[in-house]
Amino acid sequence: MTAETTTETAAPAPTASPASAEAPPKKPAKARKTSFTQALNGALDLAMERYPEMFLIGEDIAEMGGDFGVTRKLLAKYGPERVRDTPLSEAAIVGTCVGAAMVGMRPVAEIMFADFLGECYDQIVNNAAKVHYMFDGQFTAPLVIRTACGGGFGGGPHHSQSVEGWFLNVPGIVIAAPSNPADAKGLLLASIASDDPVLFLEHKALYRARGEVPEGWHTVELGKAAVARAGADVTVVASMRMVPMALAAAAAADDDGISTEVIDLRTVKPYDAETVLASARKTGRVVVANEAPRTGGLGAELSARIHEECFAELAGPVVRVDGLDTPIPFSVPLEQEILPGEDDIAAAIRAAYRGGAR
Amino acid sequence: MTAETTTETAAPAPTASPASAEAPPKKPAKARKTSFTQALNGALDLAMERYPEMFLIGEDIAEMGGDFGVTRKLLAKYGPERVRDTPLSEAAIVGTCVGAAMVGMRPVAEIMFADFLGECYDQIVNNAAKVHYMFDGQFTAPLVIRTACGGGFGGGPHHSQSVEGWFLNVPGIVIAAPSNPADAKGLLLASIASDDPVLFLEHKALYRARGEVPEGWHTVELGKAAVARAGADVTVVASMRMVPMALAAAAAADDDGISTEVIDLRTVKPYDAETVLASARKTGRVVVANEAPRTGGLGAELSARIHEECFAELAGPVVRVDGLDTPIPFSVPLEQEILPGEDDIAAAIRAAYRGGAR
Amino acid sequence: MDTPTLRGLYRDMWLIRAFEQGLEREFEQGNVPGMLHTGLGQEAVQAALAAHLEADDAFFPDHRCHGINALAQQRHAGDGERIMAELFGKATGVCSGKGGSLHSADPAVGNFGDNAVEGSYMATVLGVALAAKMRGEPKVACAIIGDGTVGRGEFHESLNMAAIWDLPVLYACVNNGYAISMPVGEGHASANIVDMARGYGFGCEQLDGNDVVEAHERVGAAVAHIRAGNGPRFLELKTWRWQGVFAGEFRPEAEVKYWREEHDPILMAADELQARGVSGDELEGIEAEMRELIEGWIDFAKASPAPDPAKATADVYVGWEVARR
Amino acid sequence: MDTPTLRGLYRDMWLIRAFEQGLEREFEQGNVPGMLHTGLGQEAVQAALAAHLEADDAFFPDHRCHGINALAQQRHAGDGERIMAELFGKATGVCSGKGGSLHSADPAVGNFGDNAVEGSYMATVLGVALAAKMRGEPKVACAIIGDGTVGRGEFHESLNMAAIWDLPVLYACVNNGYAISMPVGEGHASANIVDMARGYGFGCEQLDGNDVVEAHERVGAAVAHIRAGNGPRFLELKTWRWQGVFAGEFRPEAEVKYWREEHDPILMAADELQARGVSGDELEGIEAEMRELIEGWIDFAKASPAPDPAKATADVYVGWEVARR
Ligand SMILES: Cc1ncc(C[n+]2csc(CCOP(=O)(O)OP(=O)(O)O)c2C)c(N)n1
Ligand SMILES: Cc1ncc(C[n+]2csc(CCOP(=O)(O)OP(=O)(O)O)c2C)c(N)n1
Ligand SMILES: [Mg+2]
Ligand SMILES: [Mg+2]
Repeated sequence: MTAETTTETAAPAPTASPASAEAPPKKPAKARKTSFTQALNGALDLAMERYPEMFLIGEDIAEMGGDFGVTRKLLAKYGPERVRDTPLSEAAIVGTCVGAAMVGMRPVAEIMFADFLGECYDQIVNNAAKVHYMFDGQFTAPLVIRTACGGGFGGGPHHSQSVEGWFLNVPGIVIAAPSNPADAKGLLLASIASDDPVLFLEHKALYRARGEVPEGWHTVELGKAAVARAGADVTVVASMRMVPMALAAAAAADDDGISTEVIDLRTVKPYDAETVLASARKTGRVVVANEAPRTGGLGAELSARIHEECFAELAGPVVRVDGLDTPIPFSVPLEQEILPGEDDIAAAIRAAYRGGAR
Repeated sequence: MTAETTTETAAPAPTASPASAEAPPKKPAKARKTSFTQALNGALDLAMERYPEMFLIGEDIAEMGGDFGVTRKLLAKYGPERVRDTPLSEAAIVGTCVGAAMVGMRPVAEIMFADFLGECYDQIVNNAAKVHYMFDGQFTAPLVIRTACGGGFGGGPHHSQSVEGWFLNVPGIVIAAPSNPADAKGLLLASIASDDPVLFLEHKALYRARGEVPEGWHTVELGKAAVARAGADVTVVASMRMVPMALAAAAAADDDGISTEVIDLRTVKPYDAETVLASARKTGRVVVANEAPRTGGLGAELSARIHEECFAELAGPVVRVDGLDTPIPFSVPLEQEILPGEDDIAAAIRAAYRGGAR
Repeated sequence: MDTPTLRGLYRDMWLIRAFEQGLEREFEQGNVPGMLHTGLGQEAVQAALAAHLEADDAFFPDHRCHGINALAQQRHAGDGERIMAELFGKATGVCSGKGGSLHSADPAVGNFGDNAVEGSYMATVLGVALAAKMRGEPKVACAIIGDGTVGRGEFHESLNMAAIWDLPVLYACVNNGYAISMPVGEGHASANIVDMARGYGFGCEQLDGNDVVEAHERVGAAVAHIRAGNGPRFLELKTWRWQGVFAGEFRPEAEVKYWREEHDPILMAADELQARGVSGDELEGIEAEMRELIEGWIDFAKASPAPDPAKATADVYVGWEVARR
Repeated sequence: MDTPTLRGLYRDMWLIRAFEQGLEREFEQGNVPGMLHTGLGQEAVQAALAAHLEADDAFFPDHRCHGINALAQQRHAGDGERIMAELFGKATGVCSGKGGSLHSADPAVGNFGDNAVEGSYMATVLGVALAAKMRGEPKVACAIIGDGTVGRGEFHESLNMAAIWDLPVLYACVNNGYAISMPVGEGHASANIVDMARGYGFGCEQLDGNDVVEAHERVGAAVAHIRAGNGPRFLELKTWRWQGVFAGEFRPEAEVKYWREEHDPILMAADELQARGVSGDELEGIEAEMRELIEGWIDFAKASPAPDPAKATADVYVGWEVARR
């Protein structure tokens, strides 16, 4: 299976963050059109070259190149020790990563679908996220868990979920969530370089998105959002597939004379409160857009925080756009009912704009 | 091991909700002082009598009566078929419940510590919470997963967590979270009677709390909050151990001339927005108190919702009181650093009160 | 096995093959959403299981079980077309289109639905079996699990608990040699799954899952054993799936040739039937009849309406409504 | 085994027993927070393991492993008292009091810490072993797992992956007959855990974990086998724990008597040493010396300061600070 929807609209976010200290860019980066999948593949390739302690692990990632082709051709280049196929054992895959990371390896796991993270939830939450803290800093867990998330392709209830909400209340874990090929590369390289455990979310509807991707060792600092589009009246905070949707909705809002700023979070935990709050203060009207169910989702956290810190500057309440509070049905028209779309964001932008006149 | 802290301050919340339809109270309920543990034990006993399709399942629940004594003496009365010890197999325990519930049984599992829910996360999230929906209503999952949560007794990072945040973004699951013996009984009976899957959270620090508990078939409707204390100036929304703390903080605030209303959520998912919002509209100043880490916790959802719906009526932003964004350290003074206390709630009440003058 | 029984199984196998081939065609034409895993090549396993599972039993199909789902639906409820409609996401599907290929269920025919987090139902099946045992019902609860799915920890938890509680569980392990691209002997300590199952102390058997006569007989014996209250059984049915991975065929040519030409369950059964004097014409007639039946099901699925949009928010909870947009 | 080695093991066992008994006393007096699980009765298993594990190896202790933790700390770093201090939640503890009884670790002595979600480290150990193998280090990665812990699905995933990757893992299964209150024969398909481990095709052995001579020899052989690059080994060490459950003793009187009086690892070793001519006085001297050592550790722990409050928010992330109140 492959992701159905391609998203050509994903404008590459300005990546202001510097390359990581140990990795100065070799030469002025030259950009070219690359798919999200290729960007990830290229990042893995570069990192495998740089870090001898890195290895890839997961189901069908070697010869087959992964269910979405992200690890394609890496077996041929790096061999079966470092590009390691596993049985269908998600707990053991992540456990292996934690153990290896504790002794200084830099494993990158692929969990085929994010929906399967329930199988290794304990390993992520009680092990990866805690070994650094509970053992008083004596261990680190520099591992990355890449996984394909999100709906919109008729995948049904166990192949379509947005899972960041499962982990938002878990201290110690980092969640990266790129919206375009350049960030996919930059965040993946930063995640691999990071000594914190990173859950790396790849929205399936973005795999075929194309954009300009800087060549060479291009990193996007974890925990830093990007202003994907500047605007003065309304702020939309989004991530992953919601970013191209927000950009389209923002373009539509131009016609109504509403100037919309779009913040691409890029890392959803820990998120970049500074950038989000600065924009909220500037516009006084905020929309937070997420694909996951509303209740207890990322939108709740962002909304709470924005109100907490910018209450006096807000012209009206933060407006949440989310999936409905349901599992994800198989049938495509039903799925469309429950997932948020461009129109929902556009409507929210208008509502936030009007909400100014409370 | 046993919970260290007893909480005698937990005033029984007025339980306004009617007994469930199929279960009229036999006679005018006579109240007596009962511990939280006894209240749960009594509820299980009553329900086992009423529902032949009910059984108990978990580690060491039979002869031993569970790690906290909640299932004590039930083996003798109902036998090993219906009070079923298991091996240390959390996924199979919950899976067994789901399967049995799908064919009309009414299983009640005990997962010894809530921290171990990671082991059966998939079973809860992808199975219990979804069978009703994804199979178009053909199955229900009338199961209850009881589990001991919360910190404050030096249990360390894997025996002290507040886990409601792990499940808030999961449609289909109900989360009950009593704060006192009467509600422990009433919510547990309602949970067992419910045809939805319920995660039933028992805060370890409350097990020894005593209070008046109505005799007989006393239920507390799921999804309905209680006004644990009426007040006019500030609303505190809390659950579990935060309720007695909030009541104590409210009493302290009286001395400053601040009249505080305390809402005991009782069910944290789906939560009683109506009661919460009504109180927020009335006072215009709200504190939400939770033991779990702040980011992505229940407080975020409540805060977002209250701002969303009561923005114009609020005198200032909703104030969150939470645990710090860390795992839970073993050492007691460190644990005290990171868990929220009565003083934190009291300070938040004053802040919310002052916040009125924005 | 008498000839009428074998003829019936032959028919069932053709029903499955026609179903999967029709579905494959429709999928390629873009009429079927989502993902597609077919049971082509594994018809004997499914027909043998379907032959012994009653409507009162419970089976948890895996992701290649459209065939057994359709047979159960057709035999016990007379409306196999509703399995097809489910795969098209239509209102007439067994789950009104909410489940799809990986979550088609109908408890009235014993179909408890796949769990696309493969193998989670190794735990769920315990509960169904336990309930039957507690109620004294002579029921069989069957988990159909691929060789790859055996990698999951629930394998151990499930077999162990079925053993200590002596539950009426049939583990039908469909060993088709691969988990997506992983050969069974590379993914597991042993290429013979029974080796890992034997430690739990109940009967384990390995058999040729493409020989419908053997499969029917051994499944029958296991089901009878379980139904009589004698506890769990583990069957490893060796077979092979036509479907490679989406990159195409990756398996050795000789292997492909063996399974598709020399050891195909339908061809094997046809040989046996012909040896017993059944004519080639009659066999062709069965195939044609099944293909026609399935085309009718496909037409039904296509002509069926999309689900009522209200279904999207229905049945999240029993006790609460979920807000619509 | 020569007498000096046995005398050394006897000493180690007394260190453990004195440690646990001292700790138990302090716990009862309310000086030790949280929960308490002791390794009393299991000293031979722990001494035998500790004797063969080097500082460069890695072991994942279970919840009764204060003893092996202390031995490793004392032998490889000379500061066993820091294990005691950790249990008191003090700044001088190996994890500055952040881990406590269930999460005491010090990688410098090969102690990778318990995971109080018992058995999760059956998966973690794979990664440590894999890293050693990839780097060509002659390292042993050891998971110490109780009989009850074997119920976890990770048991299957771990043994399977250790087998297919031929990893340097030592599974040391401490079968003390019970998981809290559940007898091993009721919680598992077999009371002999090796029966479930054998299916993975690597060497499995069951032995008397209270006979320190046998345990030392068999652990030594397994460790040598693994260190030489020959892949995983599974040892089931039969023993018995003094601690019942908190309701008190629930096990049959004859069983208690057998294990505490007739088959106690320290008494058995004392008998053997006396048969070899070591005097009762010398043996008593060893006991007294260890008790004194441990009282010193307890004094150290008690006198140590509480952790710096800043530790509460330190080390959540490497890359970020967490807000304090
Ligand atoms: C828990 C989980 N992990 C991974 C997958 C992805 N997946 C779907 S089918 C499959 C292979 C299963 O192999 P097997 O059980 O042998 O079935 P086969 O496809 O060969 O019939 C995998 C890995 C999944 N659905 N669930
Ligand atoms: C995943 C998980 N489930 C349950 C527990 C609670 N628990 C702690 S020790 C224990 C029994 C373990 O038995 P065993 O492995 O035999 O160790 P023993 O205490 O007998 O040494 C249980 C159930 C836990 N810590 N982790
Ligand atoms: Mg297979
Ligand atoms: Mg034990």
